[in-house]
Amino acid sequence: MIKFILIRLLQAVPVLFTVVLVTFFIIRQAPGGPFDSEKAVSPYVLEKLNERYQLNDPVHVQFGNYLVDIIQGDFGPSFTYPTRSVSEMIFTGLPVTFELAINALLVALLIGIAAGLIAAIKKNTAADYVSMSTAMIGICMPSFLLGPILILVFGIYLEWLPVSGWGYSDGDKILPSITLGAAYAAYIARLTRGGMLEVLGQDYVRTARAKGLAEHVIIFKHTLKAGLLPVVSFLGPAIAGLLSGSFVIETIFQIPGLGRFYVDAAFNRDYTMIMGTTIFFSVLIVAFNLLSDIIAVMLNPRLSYNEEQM
Amino acid sequence: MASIPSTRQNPTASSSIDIVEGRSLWQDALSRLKQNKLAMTGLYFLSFMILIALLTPWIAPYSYETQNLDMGATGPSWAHWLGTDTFGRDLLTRIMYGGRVSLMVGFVATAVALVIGVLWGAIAGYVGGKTDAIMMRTVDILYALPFMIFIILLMVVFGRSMLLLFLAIGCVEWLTMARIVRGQVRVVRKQEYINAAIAMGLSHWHIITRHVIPNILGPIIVYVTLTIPSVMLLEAFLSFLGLGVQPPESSWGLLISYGVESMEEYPWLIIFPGAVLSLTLFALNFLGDGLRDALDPKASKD
Amino acid sequence: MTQMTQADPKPLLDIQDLQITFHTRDGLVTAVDKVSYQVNRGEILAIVGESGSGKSVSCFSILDLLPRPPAKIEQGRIVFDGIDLLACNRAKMQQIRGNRIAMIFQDPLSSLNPNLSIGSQLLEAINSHQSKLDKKAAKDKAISALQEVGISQPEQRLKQYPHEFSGGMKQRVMIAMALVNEPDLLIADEPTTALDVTIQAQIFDLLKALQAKRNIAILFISHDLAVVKQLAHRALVMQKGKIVEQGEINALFANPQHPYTQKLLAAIPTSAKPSEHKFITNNQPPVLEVKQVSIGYPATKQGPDKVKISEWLLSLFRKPSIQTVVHQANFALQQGEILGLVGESGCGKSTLSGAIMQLIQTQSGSISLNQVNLTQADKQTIRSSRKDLQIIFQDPYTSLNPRMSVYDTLLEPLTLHKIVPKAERHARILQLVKEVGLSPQDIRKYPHEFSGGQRQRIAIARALAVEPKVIIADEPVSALDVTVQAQVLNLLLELVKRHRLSMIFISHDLSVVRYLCDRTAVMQKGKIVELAETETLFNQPQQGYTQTLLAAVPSL
Amino acid sequence: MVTNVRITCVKPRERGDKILSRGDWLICLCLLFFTACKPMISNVDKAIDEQILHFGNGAEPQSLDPHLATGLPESHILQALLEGLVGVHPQTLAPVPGAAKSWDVSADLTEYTFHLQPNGRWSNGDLVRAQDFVYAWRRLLTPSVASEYSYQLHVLKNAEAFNKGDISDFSKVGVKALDDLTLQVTLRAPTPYFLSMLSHSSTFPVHQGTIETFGEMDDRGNLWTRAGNYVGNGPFVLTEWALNRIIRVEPNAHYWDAKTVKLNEIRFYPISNITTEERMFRSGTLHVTNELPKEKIAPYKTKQPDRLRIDPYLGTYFYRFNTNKKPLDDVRVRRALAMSIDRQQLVTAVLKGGQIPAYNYTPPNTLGYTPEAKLVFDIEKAKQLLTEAGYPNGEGLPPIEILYNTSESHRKVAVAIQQMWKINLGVDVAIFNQDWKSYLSTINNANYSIARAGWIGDYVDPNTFLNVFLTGGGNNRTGFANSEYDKFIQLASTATNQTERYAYFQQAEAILVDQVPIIPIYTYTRVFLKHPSVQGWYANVLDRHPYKHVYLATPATTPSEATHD
Repeated sequence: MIKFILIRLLQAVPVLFTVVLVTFFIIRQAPGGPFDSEKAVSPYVLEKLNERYQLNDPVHVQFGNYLVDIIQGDFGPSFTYPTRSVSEMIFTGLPVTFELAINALLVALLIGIAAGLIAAIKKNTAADYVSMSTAMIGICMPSFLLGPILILVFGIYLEWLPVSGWGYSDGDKILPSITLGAAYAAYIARLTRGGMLEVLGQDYVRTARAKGLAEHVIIFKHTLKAGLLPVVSFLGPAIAGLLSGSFVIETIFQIPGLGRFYVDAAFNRDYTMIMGTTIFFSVLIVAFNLLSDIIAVMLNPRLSYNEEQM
Repeated sequence: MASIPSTRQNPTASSSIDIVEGRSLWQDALSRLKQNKLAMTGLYFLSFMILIALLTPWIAPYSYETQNLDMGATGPSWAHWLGTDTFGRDLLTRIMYGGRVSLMVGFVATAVALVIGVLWGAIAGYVGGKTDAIMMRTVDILYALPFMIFIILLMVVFGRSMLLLFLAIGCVEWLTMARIVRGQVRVVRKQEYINAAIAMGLSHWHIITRHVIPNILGPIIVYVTLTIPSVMLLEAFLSFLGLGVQPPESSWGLLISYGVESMEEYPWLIIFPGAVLSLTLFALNFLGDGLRDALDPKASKD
Repeated sequence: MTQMTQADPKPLLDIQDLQITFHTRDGLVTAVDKVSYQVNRGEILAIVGESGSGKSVSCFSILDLLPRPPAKIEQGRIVFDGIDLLACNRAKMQQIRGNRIAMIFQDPLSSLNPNLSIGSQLLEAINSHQSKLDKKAAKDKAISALQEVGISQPEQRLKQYPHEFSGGMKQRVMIAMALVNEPDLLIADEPTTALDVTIQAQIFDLLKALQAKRNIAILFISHDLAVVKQLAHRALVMQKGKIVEQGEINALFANPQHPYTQKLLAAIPTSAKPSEHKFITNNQPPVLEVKQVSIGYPATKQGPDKVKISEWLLSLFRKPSIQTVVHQANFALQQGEILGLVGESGCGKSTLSGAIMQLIQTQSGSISLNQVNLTQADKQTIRSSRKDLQIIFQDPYTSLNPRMSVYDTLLEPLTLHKIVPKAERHARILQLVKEVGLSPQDIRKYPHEFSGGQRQRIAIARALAVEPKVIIADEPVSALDVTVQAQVLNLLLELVKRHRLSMIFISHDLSVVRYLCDRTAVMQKGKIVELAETETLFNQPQQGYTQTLLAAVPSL
Repeated sequence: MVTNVRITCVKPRERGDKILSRGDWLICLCLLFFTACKPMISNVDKAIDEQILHFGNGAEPQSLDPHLATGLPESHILQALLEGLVGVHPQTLAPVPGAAKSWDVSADLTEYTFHLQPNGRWSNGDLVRAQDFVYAWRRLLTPSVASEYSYQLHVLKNAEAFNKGDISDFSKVGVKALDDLTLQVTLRAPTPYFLSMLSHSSTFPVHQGTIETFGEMDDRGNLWTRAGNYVGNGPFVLTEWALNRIIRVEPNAHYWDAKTVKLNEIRFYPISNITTEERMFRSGTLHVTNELPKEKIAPYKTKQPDRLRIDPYLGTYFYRFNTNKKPLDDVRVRRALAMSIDRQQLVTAVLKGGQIPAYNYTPPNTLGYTPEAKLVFDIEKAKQLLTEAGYPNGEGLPPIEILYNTSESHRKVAVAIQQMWKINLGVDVAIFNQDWKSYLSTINNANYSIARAGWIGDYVDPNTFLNVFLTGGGNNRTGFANSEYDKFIQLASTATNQTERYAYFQQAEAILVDQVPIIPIYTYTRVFLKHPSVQGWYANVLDRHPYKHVYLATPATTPSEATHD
């Protein structure tokens, strides 16, 4: 197990390096610079600014310096927010985005697995069709539509829940979590249904019945674990998607997360911030893919680590 | 042998059915598909939408761009069945024209993703070992690169064209496709008929295209039906950023995202485009599920 | 055989007029057609029949294990110890299952939940019926149950998962699990079909011993008459959902009444190879020569869980150590010869066949086909050599591409190796199909529409399509019913003769080997321990291991 | 849950009975959870008692350092934290005493002497001295600080040279502390709008000691602007700055006019999405929004007019022509395009926010100046011009594109104008958008044909608008070069007499209208929402709302704002 993790960690090094390298060079190809603004900046001021942020050096020198800096843990100052360091902004935004993603994931798992289970157990009944159709709507309903609808219903008309914020008042985490989790709940419902149907057809389920086990024991003890394998392997990409897809939710609900910084940084050509957030997100993506593989291995004692080094 | 109709064997296998001659897997699938009412309904609906999209320039009740600013947004009426937007343009016409863009983007971009993703994933999963590791880590890298910068660069380097939009979306969507395909191929790779094919002396390319890919069509089709709507929405986002459709042209995704802005004041602007997209999605989904079953010769009735 | 224990006035299980149908998309299929039989206390009743004869379906219905729909019990009664099982509600059925009536299944591989430890699967069986037992007592009970079926170190093994057990051990676990609640009736659904012959003998001994000790009734389902004769008191013969004959075991075997029973009995290969099939030409160079071949897999490295991480990291850069599974195998195959390769599962025979097919890399030694050394050959040579070397796999279910019709499956090699001109392909396919005994109408069907035997015929046709010189048959009949087995064996013999083929026939079933092979090699733990003319080997086995194998073969 | 097991005599067809009941149970739990939520008490409900103003402030401020800040969100906060020499009257924007209690102006209008408030203090209790202003202005002009707003002080003698690094001796720049409370400023030319400029945040003082405690003077990353560190001389002090979340300010006890301050706290919320902002306002989270989505204007007009504010604003929305690009190098084409936009319809049917159709560049009544030259809406004339240029009915016209930076409202304007040109002139133009920085890059490289633009005045004077189109000006970006125009602007900058100045401006403006390097479209208004309980807040063209006059009260107690003050 540790070997498997170590190999994957070793593989992560060239992955991250390539991400850093490619990102570093392509962001400088995007038109417009970090200091362009509507009211033209005088050439001599611009010169001073570029000098201040070492943007006058040849790009490979800049890259070398940057590498040395990040190895020392210094991600540099943000260009857009001159008094903020990239690390500071990431560590302010990341916990929020992370919490949002985890909450959304919990919502998605709770709703998705429940719906998928019902659909699988009551296959080809009304319950199956209803939950799967709902799941389909969940998949196609974009969050920029679902969010405002939830806000209008629960926030404005019913006045049950706050319309914005994150941890500022009671219950303001509910709507964003549901909005972000909805599409994933739908995916998980489909995966759960498929996985459960597959497992419910296995011979050992018949064995369990022949042993005289109660039906709920069969479902929860014998089939759930294997039936949820597809869900588990989906978790890694899902968390990665939740993290990087959170910016729409963060904008709609006015949540101070990292997703907004990431998108804003791209639009502001805030080079250091783009680099910092990209590195963080790619570390997270790599980590969560690894984590979901580890969980998959733990859930399935037969999977050999050597074979599934991916 | 136990004759329980388990996953392995169908009790009807031995009981002879009337034999149909001269059919390939696809022809066979088609005849199976025809028996699936839900899937056929989906197929008819999609065909209807595509037909409408093709005929739009001749059958649209109004011009999609002519404005009536003084009239502005009005609800459904006899003159305008689905109402008008804030510029006083007929919504039905705009949905019809939007369908041309959305359906094309949805299908073409998904096809791009499909081709790249399936080949990439199949090769990685089939070859395995270091090749697999390198190919899948490449996917990881592409996942991690900042998408927004990528889009901005595309616009600058290549300008604004629909072709580019397809490519851009396809290039994003193929990553997940490749992952799914790879996982499936790893399973199929272990089946004996692959060894049999190797023993036969078939080339690896032939094995991948004729033996591996046909056997992972199920998950691929399901994923494709989920990708098409997300591609349509992604198109709206990219068009909003300036890559792709430019006003006064529109697409379903754009109509929806504009509709959201005024969903309280002019609800029909979100309801109708949303309904059309949802119906298409449902149709796609039913068709996808039906196709998956039809392409699997041993799928039972469920 | 053994005398019957004193019969109760009332049978333990009484099945009357049972009729079961399946509603499929191709219409209504009657699987069990008005079947009636009884099982008495302390009796072993065998149900014999081929696949699809309805023997398993009728037994599964006893415990309500049939998926409904598509299955439907049209009529009949199943009374167990005075309880009408068909009228039981679910809770009551759960009390009977595993408690009064237990069941073991054909394939121990898939019948145990791979995700739960043996212990937890055993304990839940105990706990669901003996709720009064405390944790400790339940565990003791589980341990003693494992001990009873002959599993050593039961305490440690409780924590292990099914994949850590061999096939025979798994079946022992299944038996332990079935008997742990001391049921009155044990239903055994072909419990040894998937096992090696020596293991099968052990399992039967175990079942007999347990049955005698506890005086339970056993309903034993099998397609193998030799097995049934050894074990059962009484037997029913089923065909197409109907019971065609039943009676006391010795009487049944001595004097079969129904033609079907006679056919079953006749199908068992007991004789030596018919002499008209021997046509070895010894004075030519061998077609295939295996010299000093050793094959190994990279050993699974110890993870750093067990060694120091630093040492482990270093080991990553060293060459992996090799675990050898085949040691210096030597043999030569003459044209027209059938060479048998027998041994228990895991002895390396399939690995060796894989190496000959160039699907697995050899470590050392040479494999020459027509004097061309394939281990040293380039890709092109290997590719062209494949035309002369074909393989038939053991499992006809996974060896055929499920998405390819028979026609496409057979067309592929014809196109690839350009065996016949394009215009003649269709005719050739029909000819191949006919040759393996399939109907020309079948060519557009898909593998799942065929029975196991038919599928194996397709696989044979596919191998024949390229007109090879050597065919490796890797246990081609072990998954087939006995009558089908005989047909396929005869087909193979016929084809070898007609096409002047050479064949390596891999099997664990010695009677089959005897019927088919000119010479036989015995493999044990990766080594060929004995190689001789088949009859010589059977009559005067030199090695102890060969003797053990021969002794374990059930005979009529 | 276990009690839910159903024991029935039905054959076990439905294996899921129990599971479904678990599902039901879950749904019930969720419903229970939602129904347990009670209607909430909003910020606004509590605010009158607390005297806390909740302020929607647009984007997250980039910096609260007056020398680095460039945008409006920063300015809104800096107006609370710092105070310039001269303040503005909340209604008239006339200069009122700020950090300076009074000032004298020399006869040639080039020398100002400011007398500082004798009890003006920093929030740490230090006296606000004339030297603080000298320090602040030196910092603004120091090249290594690279302040983007340093040009604001270029009206000072030698300031531009110092800023460019041509001279390094700051004593040559026209600002001097005569004593602790007297500041003398020398301008390079008479600048009638100088006092108005002093209410701009870039000219605000900074506390030298604080800056030097936290870093170098020219360190852009200097942490003196953080809550807890910040020392200002404004009516409020910074108490919290949570990134992307909130900025809180509370009254400054040392402020010289502390008795006027009525609010207990102002909370600035950075809100990037205006739809979200509107919903926050509606749910009672905000008193004041920064903007309002266009779709919402009509509903508020009819349902809650007391919450809708449409204030005049000193800014013009216009389209730039790339005058070097065919066919727009032909003034007749430009004029034809400019004349065929129905601005009135655009304003009423598309924008709906009370904007004023603009037929010339400088907004009307900018400090008494209203341009006389006017474009007209005349389709016939436009068609004729286009025919004269060789493109009758738009035939043969090289492709033209309208470029705008990605935004809903710019898109709407562009779509409407595209149609107007098509219908009125038969001209087909494409429209496309780019993200902000790409858009800037495109227009800076003159890589466009027509581009959307806007200009907001820094101070109330026509000069802030008209000097944009000087030949080679950094903000010109149209390729427009007209020596006569340059001459009039130059003349205006040295004129001492306002009438004379405005006459020059009128002539310059006439050239602009004649040559049409730009199409003026409308004069901005600020459309936003304000809760009726916010008092002491008045409409003005610079969007300045001195917070010391703002307070919260139920509207009933103060019948109308007009009677107040």
